[in-house]
Amino acid sequence: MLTQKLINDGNAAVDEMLSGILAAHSDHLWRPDHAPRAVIARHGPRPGKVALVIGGGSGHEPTFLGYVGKGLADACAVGNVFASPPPQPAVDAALAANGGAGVLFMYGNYAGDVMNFDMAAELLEMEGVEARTVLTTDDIASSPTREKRRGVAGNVFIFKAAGAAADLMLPLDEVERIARHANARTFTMGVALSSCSLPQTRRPSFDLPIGEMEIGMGIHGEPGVRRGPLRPADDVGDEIMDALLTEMNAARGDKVAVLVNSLGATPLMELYILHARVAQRLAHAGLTVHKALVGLYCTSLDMAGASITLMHLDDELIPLIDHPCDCAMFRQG
Amino acid sequence: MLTQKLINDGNAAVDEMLSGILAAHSDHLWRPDHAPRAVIARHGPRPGKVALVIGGGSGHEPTFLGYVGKGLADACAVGNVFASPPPQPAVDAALAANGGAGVLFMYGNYAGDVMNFDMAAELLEMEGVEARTVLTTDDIASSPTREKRRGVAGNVFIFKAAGAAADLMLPLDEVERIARHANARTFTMGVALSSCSLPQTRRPSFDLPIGEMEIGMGIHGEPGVRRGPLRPADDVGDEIMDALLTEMNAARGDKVAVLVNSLGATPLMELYILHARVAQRLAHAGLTVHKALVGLYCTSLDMAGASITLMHLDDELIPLIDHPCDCAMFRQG
Amino acid sequence: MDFTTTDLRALFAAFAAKMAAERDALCALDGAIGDGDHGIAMEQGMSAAAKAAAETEGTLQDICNAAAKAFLNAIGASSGPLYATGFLRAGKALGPVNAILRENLLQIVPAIRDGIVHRGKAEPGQKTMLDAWDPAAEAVLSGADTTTVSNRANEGAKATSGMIARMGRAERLQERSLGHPDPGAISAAMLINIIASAARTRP
Amino acid sequence: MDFTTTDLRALFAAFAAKMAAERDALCALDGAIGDGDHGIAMEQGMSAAAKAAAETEGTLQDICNAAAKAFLNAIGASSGPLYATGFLRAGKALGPVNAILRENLLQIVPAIRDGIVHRGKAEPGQKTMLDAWDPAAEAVLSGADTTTVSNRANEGAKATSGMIARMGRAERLQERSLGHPDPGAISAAMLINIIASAARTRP
Ligand SMILES: Nc1ncnc2c1ncn2[C@@H]1O[C@H](COP(=O)(O)OP(=O)(O)O)[C@@H](O)[C@H]1O
Ligand SMILES: Nc1ncnc2c1ncn2[C@@H]1O[C@H](COP(=O)(O)OP(=O)(O)O)[C@@H](O)[C@H]1O
Ligand SMILES: [Mg+2]
Ligand SMILES: [Mg+2]
Ligand SMILES: [Mg+2]
Ligand SMILES: [Mg+2]
Repeated sequence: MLTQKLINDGNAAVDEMLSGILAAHSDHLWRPDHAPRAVIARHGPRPGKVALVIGGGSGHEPTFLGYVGKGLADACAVGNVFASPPPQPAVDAALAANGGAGVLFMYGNYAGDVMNFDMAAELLEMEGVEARTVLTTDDIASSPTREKRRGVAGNVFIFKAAGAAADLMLPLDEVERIARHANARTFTMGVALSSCSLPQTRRPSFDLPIGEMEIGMGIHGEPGVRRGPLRPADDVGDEIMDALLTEMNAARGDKVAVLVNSLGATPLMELYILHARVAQRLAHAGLTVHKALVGLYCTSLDMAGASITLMHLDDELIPLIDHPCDCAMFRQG
Repeated sequence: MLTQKLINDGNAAVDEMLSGILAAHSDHLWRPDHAPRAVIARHGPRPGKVALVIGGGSGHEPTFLGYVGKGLADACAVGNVFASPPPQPAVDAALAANGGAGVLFMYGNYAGDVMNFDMAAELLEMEGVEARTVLTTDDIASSPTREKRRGVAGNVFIFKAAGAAADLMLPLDEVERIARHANARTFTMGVALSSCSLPQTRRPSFDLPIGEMEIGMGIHGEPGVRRGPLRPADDVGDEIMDALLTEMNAARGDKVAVLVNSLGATPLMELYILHARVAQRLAHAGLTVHKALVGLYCTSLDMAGASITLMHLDDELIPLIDHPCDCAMFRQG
Repeated sequence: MDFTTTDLRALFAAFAAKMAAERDALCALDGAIGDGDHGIAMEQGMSAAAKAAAETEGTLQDICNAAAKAFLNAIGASSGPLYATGFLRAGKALGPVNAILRENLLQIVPAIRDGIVHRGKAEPGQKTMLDAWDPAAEAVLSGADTTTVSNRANEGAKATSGMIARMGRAERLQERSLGHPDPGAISAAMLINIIASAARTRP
Repeated sequence: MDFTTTDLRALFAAFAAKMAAERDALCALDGAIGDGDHGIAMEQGMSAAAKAAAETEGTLQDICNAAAKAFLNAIGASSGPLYATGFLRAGKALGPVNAILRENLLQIVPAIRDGIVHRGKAEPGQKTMLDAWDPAAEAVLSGADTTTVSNRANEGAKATSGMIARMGRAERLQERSLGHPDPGAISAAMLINIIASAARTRP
């Protein structure tokens, strides 16, 4: 049996979604005629400004598209569902957003994205545009080694910090340094309560029996650290917070930004129940919550589950996280 | 088998959710010590201003709580899942938000809510506070008669218009008139692709076989107009838009506000695919989209499905819909 | 034998135990034509009412009033105001006394019925809890015995399957409500059966 | 008998047909240790490559270049750059000519392998498509016949079940990747089998 989805042709899902997004948000976003998979901010890019270009596979909405706008990303390359975009839309996005101060590509650390965006960077260099890359690697469940980790919901804070730096007209070196700094201080872990299903197959991508959960699952349904019985929200929150707090290793009195994120099908009630525990644990650890986001920020199609992200703030990151931004799906300040 | 949820004790779900909301949004919301189910806007209520008090059952987040804030509702009474709050929290909410210019209660038209809020209004009158009531009745699938219809996702626009009127310091008569006017011009219809399940039972509330959908379902899982095979998104959009456009009976050149809303588990990709069709149909009908919202605005726990709302704008409603608001889960301007 | 405040507290405890036992079944009935929560509302409401009754010193009426308030505040919903008003009327019927003749206990059935009608403005035949309370109340008023009162309630609840809802959430279903009993009528019949047993003089 | 531009177009068409037929099976394999989309990527990529090949006039190399570009632009993903680079190398190996001796077709196997290694920096044994391409390429280079080349590819793909992934999405799974074959290696073996058949001189 096919999973229940409001779609037409599964192969057309990404392009139809883009039509809908452009229809709803033409005040924030536009597309070059020749590049239907490159989406550009109407108000962000300008001469002298580093162009922050993000991107990745579809199916994570509002990541990545939703974070294109003044104060955040200047443009986005849009891939098929769970597939890195090919180099061309990344090149097109970068050229459309280019302000002459260089391009910073930022995206999650996945083999496919690295290969495609590296090709895009090579093509850009050939056009005389300097392109740097910062990979996000916030998923602590995906590897003990930071450089091997996946990029997941922490993208929101990491892109936000880099986007603010670019909006403040800092030079490419600085924006890149800040992006790396933001990434190094961001930690995420999630649990899945159901599989997701691709629009093309409409079958569960993997098998997760009722009564079980997958701890540390990736945002494309990549299996996690382990599978275990579904636990109460407080226990799930504790397991994740234990891992995050150990990794983050913050001192009492330090400040954090928190994101409690739905993987797609988990509604706000459950997120806030989880957040109640997160807030308790942070208070208990003597950490101050400078900013808390709760909602759908980085999803995995129709997967049920949630992730928790902590960004360990410092004096440099706080104003960047507080910096205003105005995107189609994320506004602040 | 129990449905997969990130909760602790089902009976505690609403109170734990409220803890999480208050923890995340203490800059927007507060609760009186004696009234844990009354949530008040930090910045909206003030002397001389009509207090807009909304409320209803939980499980529809971000409705109702998420619309409490400056420029929108002043306070909210929070019921159990899918259950009207009793009169007391509505009274407490009204008294905390009262600015001496009267109270307007607004909520969806359900037997339980009507009985409880009417009792609250009686209690308020006994305290010398004038209280009026405007029911929302936007669900065109629920009855041919406007007064018998349920209030569903159109709440967002209707509350928004009334909240703006109150924020502009209009007197109670005017705020009430505008609220009725906004309601009369708002039309919603939805489809469900799955059941939802209550945190206390964790069983599907009703049976919806794979491959079928329920057309016109209410936001508590109340069965709709009819059940039929699951259709492609464009067909679903057409069926709903046909019904809405007929009801709305607008002239070419008129302006509308649109809301494409997830019932909880349906992710943004599907909503935007649906919106692509909605935008086409509106363009074809010669209607101008003044505002488009796409996302989770009025949900039914973990139900999959979507609703479409059209508000038929006029010169009075446009500035009210554009009026700034700053709520924990909804910001504008 | 008298029906005392202790018996009244036990009556609310029996309501609570029955509603807890039937919670999921009532939710399933409500899921078919409503929003699936009737069992939860009745369980939580009666649990709160029983607790308030247990904690209340005073007359039969005091206990009913406390139970009414607790029921309402615990749940809201449709059942909350309806039963809260019903229990207030029951309290009035029992009066500010510590005991009544056990055979008079049945008088709370028409009292509760009246409260429900006052609050909900429904009429019999509209597929609501009234379709259990009303025939039972009429039986009491015509002097029927406890068994007959129970039977009328059960028959009335069962008959709601054949009705098209004209009140409450199910109203919008029109013909689709046919074939499903009204959850509020089913739980009402359960309560009436408990009242009828309590009204039988103990051996 | 020669292997002509018509045959090369047919080869890409055969790739596309096979990937379409195996789409859901490949997705299921990818679902177990990856993100469930490998069949979709291969189907869409090969369909675009076949279309580009069909529409391209010119030499064998021109056709490969067009297929490479179309494959990449249709899908991105991991498979996109890997096979695009592989097809570019295949085109170089075939050369700017309109036909080659059919027995020389097998030379595209090591060429594609080299392209994949160049782009992906993987080594054999890391549980990737290379574990099919590499043994097949080595077989070609040692002069093995088409059946042996096929067999090496199939064995290599099968052997990935016993490997712990060290590249791509499955890398993070560590031991959990054991017992599942690599979807990219399985689809690679399918492609190699098609190349091997095409390299057999027709009767
Ligand atoms: N106006 C009314 N008069 C009498 N009974 C009513 C009325 N409205 C609803 N009911 C009863 O309430 C029951 C539903 O109760 P419940 O599920 O607790 O509340 P809700 O409808 O708020 O979810 C219905 O089955 C019906 O018997
Ligand atoms: N660096 C690499 N070198 C060779 N093959 C790789 C590499 N990374 C991934 N792969 C192959 O790619 C396959 C996955 O392809 P696909 O599912 O299309 O892409 P994605 O991982 O982007 O979803 C894996 O099964 C593996 O065989
Ligand atoms: Mg992929
Ligand atoms: Mg209810
Ligand atoms: Mg109900
Ligand atoms: Mg894959």
